[in-house]
Amino acid sequence: MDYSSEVARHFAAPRHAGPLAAGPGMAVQGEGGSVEQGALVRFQLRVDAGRVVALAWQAWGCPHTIAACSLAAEMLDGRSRAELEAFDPLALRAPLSVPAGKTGRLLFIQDALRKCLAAWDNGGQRTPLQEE
Amino acid sequence: MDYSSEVARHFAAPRHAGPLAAGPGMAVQGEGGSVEQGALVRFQLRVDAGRVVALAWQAWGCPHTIAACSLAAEMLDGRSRAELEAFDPLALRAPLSVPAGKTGRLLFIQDALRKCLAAWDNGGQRTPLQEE
Amino acid sequence: MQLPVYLDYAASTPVDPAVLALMTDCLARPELAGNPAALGHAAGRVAQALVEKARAQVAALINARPDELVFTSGATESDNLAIIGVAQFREARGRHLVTALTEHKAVIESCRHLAARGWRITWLRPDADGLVAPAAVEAALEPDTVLVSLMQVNNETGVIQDIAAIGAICRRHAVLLHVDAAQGAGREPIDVRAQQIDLLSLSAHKLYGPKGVGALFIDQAHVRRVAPLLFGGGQERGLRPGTLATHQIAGMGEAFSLAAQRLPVEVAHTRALRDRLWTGLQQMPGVLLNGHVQQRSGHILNVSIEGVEGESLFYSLGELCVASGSACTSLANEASPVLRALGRSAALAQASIRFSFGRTTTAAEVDFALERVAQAVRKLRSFSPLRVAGG
Amino acid sequence: MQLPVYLDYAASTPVDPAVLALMTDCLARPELAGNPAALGHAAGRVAQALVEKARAQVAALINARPDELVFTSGATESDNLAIIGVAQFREARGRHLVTALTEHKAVIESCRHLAARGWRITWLRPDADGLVAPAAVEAALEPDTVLVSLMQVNNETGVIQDIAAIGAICRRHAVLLHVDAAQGAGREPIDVRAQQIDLLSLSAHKLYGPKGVGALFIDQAHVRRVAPLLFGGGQERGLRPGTLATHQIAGMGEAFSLAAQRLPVEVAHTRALRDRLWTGLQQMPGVLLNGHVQQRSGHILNVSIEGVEGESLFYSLGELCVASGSACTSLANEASPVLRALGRSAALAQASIRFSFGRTTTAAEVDFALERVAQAVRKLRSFSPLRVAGG
Ligand SMILES: Cc1ncc(COP(=O)(O)O)c(C=O)c1O
Ligand SMILES: Cc1ncc(COP(=O)(O)O)c(C=O)c1O
Repeated sequence: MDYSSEVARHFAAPRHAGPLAAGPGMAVQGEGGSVEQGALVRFQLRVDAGRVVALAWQAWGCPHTIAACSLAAEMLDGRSRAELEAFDPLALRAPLSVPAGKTGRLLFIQDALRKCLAAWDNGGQRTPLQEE
Repeated sequence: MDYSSEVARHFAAPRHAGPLAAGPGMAVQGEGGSVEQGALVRFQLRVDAGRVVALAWQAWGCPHTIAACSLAAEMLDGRSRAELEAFDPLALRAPLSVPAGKTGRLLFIQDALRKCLAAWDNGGQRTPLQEE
Repeated sequence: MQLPVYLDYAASTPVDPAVLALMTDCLARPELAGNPAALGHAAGRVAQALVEKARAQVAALINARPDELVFTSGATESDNLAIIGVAQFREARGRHLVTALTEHKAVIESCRHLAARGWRITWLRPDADGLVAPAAVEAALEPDTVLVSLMQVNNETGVIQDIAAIGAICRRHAVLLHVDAAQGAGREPIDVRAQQIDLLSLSAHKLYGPKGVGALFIDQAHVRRVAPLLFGGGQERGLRPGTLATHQIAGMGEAFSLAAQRLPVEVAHTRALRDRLWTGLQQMPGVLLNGHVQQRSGHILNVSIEGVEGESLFYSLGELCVASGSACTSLANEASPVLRALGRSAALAQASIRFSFGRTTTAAEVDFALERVAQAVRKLRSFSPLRVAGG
Repeated sequence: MQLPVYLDYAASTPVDPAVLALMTDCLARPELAGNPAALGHAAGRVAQALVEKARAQVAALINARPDELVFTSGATESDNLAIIGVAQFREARGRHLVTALTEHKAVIESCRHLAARGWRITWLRPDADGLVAPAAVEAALEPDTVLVSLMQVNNETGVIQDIAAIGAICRRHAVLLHVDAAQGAGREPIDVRAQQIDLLSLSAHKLYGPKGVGALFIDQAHVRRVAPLLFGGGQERGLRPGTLATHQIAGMGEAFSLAAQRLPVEVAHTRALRDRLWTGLQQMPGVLLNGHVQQRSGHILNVSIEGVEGESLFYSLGELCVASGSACTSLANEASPVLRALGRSAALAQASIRFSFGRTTTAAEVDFALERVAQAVRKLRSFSPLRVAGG
């Protein structure tokens, strides 16, 4: 398995990794994938005034999955709800050189983000997320 | 194939090898074996007053065959007819360490000597053997 | 300490300096250029003498006679020759073989090849510790069983099978026993007589000898009762034709001779390192030992780590040369079948690391490995969505 | 001049100093201890890079693509894999093969093995010069012929077959062509594309590389259509499992790369030596050339000597390392079947000497050999009961 230097960079210092810290705004979360499917990702967003004001992810997965979470988080930080909705995780393929056999794992990120959006629309939870 | 030092010694300097030179007495000769059988030997004897006064052999054969001819000639030089008749070529086996698969070749020497004996008894030829 | 730290002695070992010196000598001396089969001339005879010396050295390590050894290109070929060769020779007597799910691929695939040609194979599943019960072997024997093939030391877990007990059972039932000792020979004592082994596979490169040469022991009673897999110039009594590789065989002989001398020291050395690493790893929660806690070779430690994914774990350990149960890092396409056979989940089989130690491994290297693993696990768990008990 | 004089380059060649240096380097560097299949870590990747470099070097000599080469333990194994592997894969298509009586034993015995399992073999007899007529190959083809196996350069006589003509015929009839080029590669030009060869066997130790490593070229169109003979860890795309012997393969690559560079010089050098010896030998009566007078490789000269017996002739030449057609001096049990197939009597086949030359052979060595042969023949004829015409 070859890893691109972008993957190596994100893996070495992942952005927004770990459980979301307490803070202002509404917290929402969503998961995608499973251990059986080879990767499990969880995104947690804190949203306020129609924008993502903070976000974090957790992942059990291969280096490509971890780098994809890190890059996605970097790209989505501070974005509007519409921008979040328009975000296509397949856009992560090229910058990370994700091999064809692993593109399914990017869809797990999409699943997690969609669940975040649904929770956002449903009002989410106003109390801070429990620390993991 | 291993060769004993006795074989090596006789092969390096075979005694009585080559056609029999002209000389006094009665010349007799006999052959044994054939190219097809793997060895062909010829013994030539010059006999006088019931004794072998000179002898020579020619051989197309393996080093054991050549050494056996050489040793046999050495042993028979100067012997009486009775001694020649009593000579057992299988006695060459031990001093030369002839392998079991090759003892047949010693019998070719016996055949050649028997033919010499028969010629001796039949009066042989009184003219010198033709040089080969 | 040189980086990366090599802890993959079960995959291959560096060539011992004494072995290297002998091999270089063989290769450099033009009078050894001869083909060992060219006995008619001096060069051939010198080469042949080297081959025969090596044969005796290899035989000595396993208490065999030199003429019971056939040189091959490695344990893969030895395994194939033993299994397919015996099966084909004894075809008329029976077409049933017994082996285990945890054998090396050379054994597994040889058996599968026979299965595709109509042989019946009983695949024994070891217990959760990796041990195959001798009673299970006995229960698997059928009237037409011709061969049992079970390894001495498992190449992934280091688990040691009770070969002597299995050997006694096979002898009692007049079934041949083949033992893949590629990992075990020279690292754990083995004795083909005492353990009643009929065929035994060896590889030089697992024991500080060169890659690309091995041997198959065949008990004298059966040496003419194995069908060859290759055909040619009649070398190795027709069982394995091809020009004998003098330098390779001489190197194997020297390596095996050294291994015999060093065995007790070697065992003590690797066990100490293995226990040092295992003690250290146990300081972390969620680290599981793969394989029996006692009945295993000193040179291998295999653990699974909970809460982390195998490929990322392995990727984090770039400064270590270790083996992993993870899919993407080796030729295999699935999580280690050996660990799966021991009952590990696919995720835990993948999140496994095989550390293996050797003659030149130091305590400092083990401590470095420990630190790197702890670091990697801490980091991966810091953003893992999975919880680890006690973590 | 070092005694004995080595004139048996067709049996095996000394390892080139540059090859030796590379091999020693591979063996001595612990970072190359890795198993080339362990791509997950640095040591494995370095080893793998060396293997791939060698693959390209070997491919270049025969104008193949690197991915068309499978590394084996030598030409014996390559021949077996080509012949048995193709026959088994194409079994449903046909069970007929064409080969010649003058092939190497690895080919002959592979075919015999198949014959014992129901395949039909057509054994072509070459003419008295050792040449197999392309028309005879064409005439031998049957609707169910799956493979023709004919060698480039004969190992006993040096005769070169017209592979290009035979290749064209096979291609036209959609029959695969396997060529044993163990003797020819690097000594005579060979080009798998121009000569339309589908499979080609190579051996390193005939070309100043190490013993115990070889390769099989399989045209890309057929590379997945050969049944493996050995089963295991999936190396070499499943066609040849077993840990790749990095130092051996790297050595073979280097040797082949040198051979490609030196080919024209080498050909000129060996031809000059061969002609010098042949001219000298012809001064004696009753010396017969074995094999075609023109169409033969420079590195071999094979003669039969009338009026002397083979074993004694060979025994007289103790200061020379040469090969003989005589029974007692090699593993074979009968007089050279190759010379018998050319119509030589058993006696003349036995009283044959194969001189073979190489990179380091000198004119002085050839002159020494000539003198020793003349001496031996003179002496043996002096007491031979057979007459030699002109003697
Ligand atoms: C248990 C076992 N058997 C067989 C083999 C194959 O050995 P080789 O690489 O010599 O073919 C190995 C190593 O790869 C092994 O560990
Ligand atoms: C023509 C030919 N084919 C095959 C072989 C066998 O080669 P190896 O010794 O590499 O198995 C040889 C040499 O012995 C040979 O001369």
